[in-house]
Formats: sequence, C-alpha cells, structure tokens
Amino acid sequence: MSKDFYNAAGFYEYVDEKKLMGTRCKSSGELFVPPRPFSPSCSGGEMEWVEMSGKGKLEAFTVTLYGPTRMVEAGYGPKNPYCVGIVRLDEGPAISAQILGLDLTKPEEIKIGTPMKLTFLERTEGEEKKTYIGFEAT
Amino acid sequence: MSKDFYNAAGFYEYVDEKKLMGTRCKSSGELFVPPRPFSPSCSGGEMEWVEMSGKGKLEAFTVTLYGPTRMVEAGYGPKNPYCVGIVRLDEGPAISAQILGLDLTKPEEIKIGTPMKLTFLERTEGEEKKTYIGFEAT
Amino acid sequence: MAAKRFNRGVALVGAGMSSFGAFPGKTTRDLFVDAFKDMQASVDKGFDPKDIDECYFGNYSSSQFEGQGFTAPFIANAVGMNPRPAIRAENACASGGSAIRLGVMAIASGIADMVLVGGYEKETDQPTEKVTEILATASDNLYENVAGFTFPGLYAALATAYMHRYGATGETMMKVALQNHENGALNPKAQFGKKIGDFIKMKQRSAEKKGKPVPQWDDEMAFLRDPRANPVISWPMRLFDCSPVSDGAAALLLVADDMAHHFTDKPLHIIGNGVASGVAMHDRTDLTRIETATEAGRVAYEMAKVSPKDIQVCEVHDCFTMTQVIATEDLGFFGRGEGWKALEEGRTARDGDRPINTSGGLKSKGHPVGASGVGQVVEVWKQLRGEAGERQLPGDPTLGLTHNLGGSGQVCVVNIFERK
Amino acid sequence: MAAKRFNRGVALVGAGMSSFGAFPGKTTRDLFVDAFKDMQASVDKGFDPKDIDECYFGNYSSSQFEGQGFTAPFIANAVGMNPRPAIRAENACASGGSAIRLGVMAIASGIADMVLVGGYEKETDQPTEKVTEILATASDNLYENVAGFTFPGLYAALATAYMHRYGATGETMMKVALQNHENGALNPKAQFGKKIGDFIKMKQRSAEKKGKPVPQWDDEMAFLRDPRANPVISWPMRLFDCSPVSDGAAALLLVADDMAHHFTDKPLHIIGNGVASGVAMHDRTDLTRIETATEAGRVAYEMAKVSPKDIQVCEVHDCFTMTQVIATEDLGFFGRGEGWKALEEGRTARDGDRPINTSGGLKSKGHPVGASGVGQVVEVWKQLRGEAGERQLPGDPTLGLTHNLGGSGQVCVVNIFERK
Ligand SMILES: [Zn+2]
Ligand SMILES: [Zn+2]
Repeated sequence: MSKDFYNAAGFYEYVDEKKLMGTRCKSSGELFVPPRPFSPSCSGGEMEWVEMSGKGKLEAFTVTLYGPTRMVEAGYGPKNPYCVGIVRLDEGPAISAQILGLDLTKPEEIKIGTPMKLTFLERTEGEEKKTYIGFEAT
Repeated sequence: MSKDFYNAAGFYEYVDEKKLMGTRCKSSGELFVPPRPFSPSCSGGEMEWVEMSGKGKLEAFTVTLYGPTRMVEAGYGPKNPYCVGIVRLDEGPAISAQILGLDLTKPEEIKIGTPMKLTFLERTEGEEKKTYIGFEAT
Repeated sequence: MAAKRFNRGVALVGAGMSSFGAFPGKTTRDLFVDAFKDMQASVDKGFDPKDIDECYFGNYSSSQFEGQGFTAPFIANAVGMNPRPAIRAENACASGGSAIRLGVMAIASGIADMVLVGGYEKETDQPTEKVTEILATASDNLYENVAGFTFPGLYAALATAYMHRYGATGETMMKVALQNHENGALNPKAQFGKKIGDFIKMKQRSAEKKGKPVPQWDDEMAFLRDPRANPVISWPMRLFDCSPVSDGAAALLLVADDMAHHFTDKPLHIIGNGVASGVAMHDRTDLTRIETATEAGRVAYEMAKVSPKDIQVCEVHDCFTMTQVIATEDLGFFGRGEGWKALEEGRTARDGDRPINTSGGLKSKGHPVGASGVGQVVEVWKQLRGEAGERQLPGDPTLGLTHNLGGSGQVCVVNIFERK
Repeated sequence: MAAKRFNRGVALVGAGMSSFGAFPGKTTRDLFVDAFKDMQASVDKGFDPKDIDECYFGNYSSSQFEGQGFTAPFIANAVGMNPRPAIRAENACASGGSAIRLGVMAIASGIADMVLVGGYEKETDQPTEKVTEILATASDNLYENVAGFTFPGLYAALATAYMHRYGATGETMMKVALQNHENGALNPKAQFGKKIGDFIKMKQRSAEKKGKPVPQWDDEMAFLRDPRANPVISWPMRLFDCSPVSDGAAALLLVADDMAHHFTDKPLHIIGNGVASGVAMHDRTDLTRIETATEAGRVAYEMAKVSPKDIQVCEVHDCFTMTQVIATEDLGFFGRGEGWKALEEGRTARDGDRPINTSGGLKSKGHPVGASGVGQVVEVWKQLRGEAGERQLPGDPTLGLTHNLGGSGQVCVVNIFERK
C-alpha cells in the first residue's frame, strides 16, 4: 500500500482516484505538497494525508512546442502546443501541472495570477493511459 | 577522416577493413592497442597507425549465458553461449574480444595460454551488420 | 555561525579547453586530451604531469550520452594519471563547478599539492529529442517532468515570472543573444564564431545557392523577431534564447598557493568559493530569482572579502538568455528588476561598465554540460592574464568571477579569482 | 615523494542504513530518508541537523535506474539540507567510498566541521536485462562491451586467470557464498537474511506446495553444485556467485576529530584513507589481482600507520565471490595465491582468525551500487562499538577496514577506522 509511504507513490495512487493530496506533519503541522514522508524542520514526525481544495493561482508558465516524449505521444507538438506552469494552491504550497483552458495562440495575453482550479487529465503513454493533475483557468 | 584521430573511431574504421591496428608514438616508440591519440609518458607525441600480426595467447576468458542486448540480438543466450576473453598479442599489448573455435560445452577444459589468431566476425545489431574483432584457437 | 574557511590557499596555474562544437568520431576521452594539451601549453614554466596528485572531473551524463558511465578512471587514463585518485562530480550543468570545488578542497585539506580538474561532455551523437530527454533527467522526474516541463520550459517559466513582475520583454532576451554572439565571434574556441549578422548572411547565401528568394531583414533585431528565422521553442523562449547542444572539454591545473611561482609568475588565486543547493522550482517562494546563486555568491564574496562592484571579469551561466539577466541580479551587480534595463542599455556589453560573458557565454561558446563550468574559468584565466586577444577587456583586470548553475538552479557554484 | 596527509583529523559519530532489498514504490529519496533516520538514532548524544555544513553523496546511476539525474540537491532536500552544498560523487560501485573521501576532505580542508555522507541506489524498478545494460556502462564501452563482456563476465575472466595460476576451483567460490550467507542471516538489514540451508528449505517447501517432487540435496555444497539450483551465469560463475540487484541507502555523520566527544563517547576515527584509479582489464599485466586495491590499501595503511595484520574487522567488496578472495590478497591479509586456501580453511569465517564481511557482504546484504561503500562503514561502526548483535566479533575490536571497488576494479577506496 503505497499510501503508507507518504511519498510520490502514494501521491499518484491518489491522483488515480482524482484526488490532489499533500502530507501534514502531525507534530509540527507543516503541510507538504508534493508530499514528504519526513519533516525536516522537526526531524521526523508522523505524517497524515490531507486533501487540497484544488484552488490556486498561476505563478509562472510556458507554452511548449517541443515537449518530452510523453507529451509527443500524447499528441502535442509544434502545431499543437501545450501550456505547463506552476500553480500556487490556496493552502500555500505550489505545484507543477499542465494548464488548460487558455488561448495558447496568444501566450502574451496569459496573465500571471490567473485563478486556477484543479482538474485531472489522461494522457496516453505507450500503451497505457495515465492520469495526471492539471489546472484550468476559472 | 576518423583515422586522423588515432582513436576508437579510427580503430573501428580499420576493423571494418579487417585490420587490427594500434598506434605508435613517433617520439617514444610506445605501442598502444587499443589506440591512443596521446602518449602520456612523453606528454604528447605524434602518432602513426601500425598493423598487428594478429597472433597472441588467451589470458583470461568466460563463457557467457546471459549477455548484453547486442549479443542477444546476435543470437546468443543460455542455449547458445559465447566465449569472450582477453588476448595478449605477440606485440605486447592485450585486447578484449570474442573467442571462437573452442568447445564451449566443456569450459573447464579451455586452457589459459592457448595460442590465438585474429579473425573478424559480423554481428547483426538492430538493422545493421557490424564487424568486430575475434580470436580463434589455433 | 562564523564563516568557515579553507586551511590553505589554492592557485590556478594553467587552464585550457578543447574547441566547443560538434565533433563526430571524438569521445570525451579524445576531447579531454585536447583540453589537457591546451592546458599544458598554458603553464608558463611547464610542469611534470607525474607531480599531479589527484584528479576531479565534472561530467553530467556520459552514461546516457555516450554509453560510458564511470568516466573518471577512463579520463584519468587518457592523460596518463593512473593510479592517482580520480573522482567524478555530478551536479547537472554545475558538474564542472563542483569538480573545481573538489579540487580546491583536496589541496586545502593537505592531501594534494597539485590537482588536475576537468570537465567534459559529448552530446552531439544523440538526436535532439534524446538530448532533451537526457537533460530532463536533471529536473524533478516525480513532479516536473510528468507535468510536461522540459529544460527550456522551466527557464521559460522563470522568464514569464520575471517579465510579469519587472517589465522585461522578449526583446530583452534577443538583446542578450545579440550581445553574447558579438563576443563569441571573437572566441576561436566558440561553437558559433558568428554574430547574428553572420547568421543573416548565411541564410541569405544558402537561399541564393538554392535559387530561392533571398530573405531580407532590416537589422539583427528584425531577424531575431522573425518567427521563421527564430522560432518559438517554449514561449517566451525562441531558438536563439537557448544554448546549443555541444561537445567539449576543459582542464585546469590547481596547486597550493605557496607553490604557484614554480609554474608561472602570473597565477590566479582562488580567493572565493561558494556552493549552494536548493529546491525544485515549485517549492520556491519567488520565481523571479535563483536563490542558490545569491547564496553561493554571498559565501564566495565573504570568503574573498570583495563585493560585487569589485568584480571586473565575469562569466555567468547563460544556459538561456533570460537566465543571464537574472544571474546579474542574483550576483548583486544590479538591483532586483534592474538587470534587464542594464542589459538593454549595453552596460553588460564588452565596452560597458559591467561586461558579462566576454567568451560568448554558453549561448555562443557552447554548452557541453559538464565542461561548461570549467570552461568559464578558462575565460577568466585569459582575461585576467591579458591573453584574451581581440576580446580582451581593457584596464588590466585583476578580479574575476564565475557563476555555474545546475538544473533549474538547484545548485550554484561561484568562484572568485584574483591576480595579485 | 613523502606521503601527503590530511591537515585535520576526521571522526565518524553516526552511521545508519535503510534495509537493503527490493522496495517497490520507494525512490532513492525515500530510501535515503530511512537511512538518515537510522543514522540519527545512532548518534549517542544527538545532534542538530542544522549544524551540518555540507553533503556528499554517492550514487552510480539514478539517471538510468529511475530517470532522475542531478540527485544531490533532491536528496539534500529530502532531509532538509538546502541551501547547504551538496555534491554527488560517481565512481561506479565505488561511488559510496568516493563520497566518504570527499566528506573527509571537506572537514580536513577547514571548510566544514560536520558533514553528511550518503549513498543510495534504486535498481529493482528495471528488468534484469536493463540492469545488466546499465551496469555495463561502467565497463569500457569502446573495447570491452563490444567484445561481449558483461560485469559478471569481466569478474569471471579474472576468476579463470586466478584459478589457472593458483589452483582455486568453483568450489572455492561456493564456499565464499556459503560463508557470506551464514553472516548475512544474522543481519536484519540484509536483502537475503538466509543461509544456503534456508534456500534449500524454501525450494523444498515451494515444491511441496505445488505438489511437485521435493528436491533433496546431501548438504549445502551439493545444492550449490547442482546446476538446476545454482545455474551458470558466466562460467565459472553461477547465480550464487553474484551479488543481487538491490535498492538501498546508507548515511554517515562525520565531524572534526576535536568535536567528536560532543556527539558520542565512542567515536571512530578515520585514520587511513586511500583512493586509486587504474586501467581497463585488457591493459593490466596481471589478471589475478586488482592493483588499485593494493595501491589504495598501501596509501591507507601508510596514513594509518598500521599493517594488514592489525585489522580486526573488515568489509571487502564481494560483488562476486572470487572478488572477495582476491581482495583478501590485495589487502595483504594473505600472500598471493593463499587467499583461496585461507577461505577454504575457514579462516575468513566469523570464528576464523581473519573474519571478512561479517555483515554478509554485498553477496548477502545486497549491493545497491552507490550505497554499498557507505553501507560497509555501517558494519564497521557496529562491530567496533560492540553493537553488531548476534554477529558481533569477540575480543572488543578497535581497528576496522573497508574496501570498495568500482567497475572491474578501475577504482578502489580503502578506509581504516579506529576506536581509540
Ligand atoms: Zn514536522
Ligand atoms: Zn610517447
């Protein structure tokens, strides 16, 4: 059961269930997204999973024409670019994700600070479909 | 022209022509097989290519059942093992090569010191045929 | 906590590099031999390679680029260093800088008096998509790669944050490219020995030869603005915002300070060395700066007892154009949000008051990842000794700095050199 | 040339490791957290992680094993070390030993008083053929790989040369496996906590369950001689001659000698450290020994002012069984050609006069490449402090040695530890 590890494996198990989860240190109360199995500030700490509200703001982005293999396999390329960015969650931490719902033909009009809400997307990689987190302009 | 580099690229260009070549430092006279573009002992040195006689002795060997991809692609495996070893050339230096002409069903009877002579072999790798050096028991 | 210091001073008495570029048929071993020979020739009074006690090498990923991991003993062997200790440092694009740190430490520790430091990478045997994949293993494979970030993408995202807060534009980035290509055109070892104007002429000649209509641009900036000549890779970054895929190697000879005069009357002393590690991009509170650079700079300045304004020669890690602008702020040369204006005003050009990347930078000189941080020192060596030829800075400079980033800035190494 | 020395003594005040084995769902970051916690628990008087000045990590190839290069800042981050300097050392299977060398050097140089040293590798996410390919990038890709050499193959060739010259046989190797599995069965962190007898019982139970005829062997050696139970991989080496594919991590806390008493009343002092690099196998004049080990041992013994006979606890790099035998000769414990006899006479067993690999060695404990050299030190830490539990050596040992090979022996790192 990867969720017992409070790590990336647990995180992606939740993503498969369409949940964005972080871990919280039971002693210091610190919240970690992406999750951590270990709380450096209090050198230890038992962890628990916490679900995020999924609301946030766009903090940085790019519109990529030449992506990695997994994005090429998912159908992206110079004629069908995608947006990827960093979204700061209302809960404080930030995370990298594909950004949806923006007009990618006019990247200069995309605004840092745009409110975002969580969504989940599927990409075909090789022969598998995999679920990833995404954010959508609201 | 890779042969001008006095390096691996030049070496394999010669192998394609079925020649086993080393480099010799024109100042110190030292012979290098595999080739070197640089003579560490005299810190420099112009090089020239020298052809080896192709005679030598087996210095160490193994009979491999589980080889790398290139050997698997060439048809080797647990049911068709191959022998690879180190052969000391009559000229002094030694080199790694596939060893042919031995009874691989009785590896315990293969003798260190067995006289060897150079041969060339082709292996199919992916869609290409590539030439390699080999040695044969004489 | 009082700053800790090295127990023993370290001097640079030789520095050399192979040409940077694409060299089919040459492995990292061959490239490093070229760098070693160039370094040998640079040692004024000569030296006996047998006196080298140890070797520290920077390499990002020969295992992926050329199928050869464990390069340290092979590279040591190529230049006759066995059985001396040889250790490879890896810190992505800061691998070279990290190797320098290890070399300094070896001498300061007393275990070595003379150290060979090297950096090397062989990237051009792989197709571009494969290179992109290999470089991407230096970003966070658990959370950044999966989101779709490439390396140009990560730095493009930093650029959007910087542009949004401070008003810089795509034009700023084009001006970085213009400037670095001006410098690189004067560097015979540079991958692109060409100004942007030379690229224009090349395109025109090529069209002419093919009997196609000859393209015209009003000036260099018009060329860089033209999406056919300078296409977007990852918005806002275009082709000419990215450092190239390169092969190359560089080598340095370090000795204990008190031995330096045996080798040259003009040694450089490594008076400052700072290294910092940091978090992945999504964990940063401010995406308009790179904290590791500020921290590594702080440590190096403190050790050297100098301040940013004292630095006369400076090579920064311009893996992408906007990175250079941010670096000049991180290092304290300009205030926050002022770097792009300084760049546009020409202050960082060779004839400006704060010249940056006289070598051409990674942008024009080339970026063979593990060699880059070591190659930066070769430029400082030349500039501080008055040997930089046509691109020599005036004023007999004595103080230089190198700034070497790893990944998206999760490591930075800053070195400060002085000719006393 | 007089031997050079470190300017400042270095002590080991904490040592810990994750379990070694196969851990699906855990990355190197997670494994290193486990090792770090175990190390924390081992520091008798505790310590504040904020006092750690620098981090040096050994890792062979996370870039190929888990798609994550540039691991140093990520691992540093996992245990809260940013912005401290973090540098990865890579020297194939001697990556861990190389990281230890860097940690010692950092303290000796004066730049650090407290250093975190780590090693980690995550291999089991890849299929066996892919693991073989990744390991093979540590052999000479220009001349060894192309000939058909795998890693087991290279060490098998050394074994044939040794057997031919000195008369050792396949039985010798089986006895190494037998001995190391005896030791590993007493190590709760070992990948195989099993004696050969336990493997026999497992096979028998499994046959029983499936309703198949239950196989019988006269004794453990009969089992190891049976080609169905112990098939040939690369003659003369069989399955039980090879260390396994493993995940794992290990962590050490080093401090300046004069600070050691703040952390424990039983520190170990690193009194000897030797590193040597060497040539590829075909370039060696004698294939029955590994020269880098002799050279690294010579340097370490000289620095420590001790001789082989003084060593009481010893972990050697038994990536393959015959390698262990050769190591005991290279380190001067036995004369040339005498190592295999000493082994067969039981002298290297736990109750022998020269116990080797009380941890179970890489063979039984596991071989997560970058962690292995660091994990060896964890055993010496336990043995010299009387904390090795059921496998504790008698006689209150105070002097221990680790021997960590890279590749086919092109690098060796030897450390000597003393409890004073
Ligand atoms: Zn906590
Ligand atoms: Zn010569």
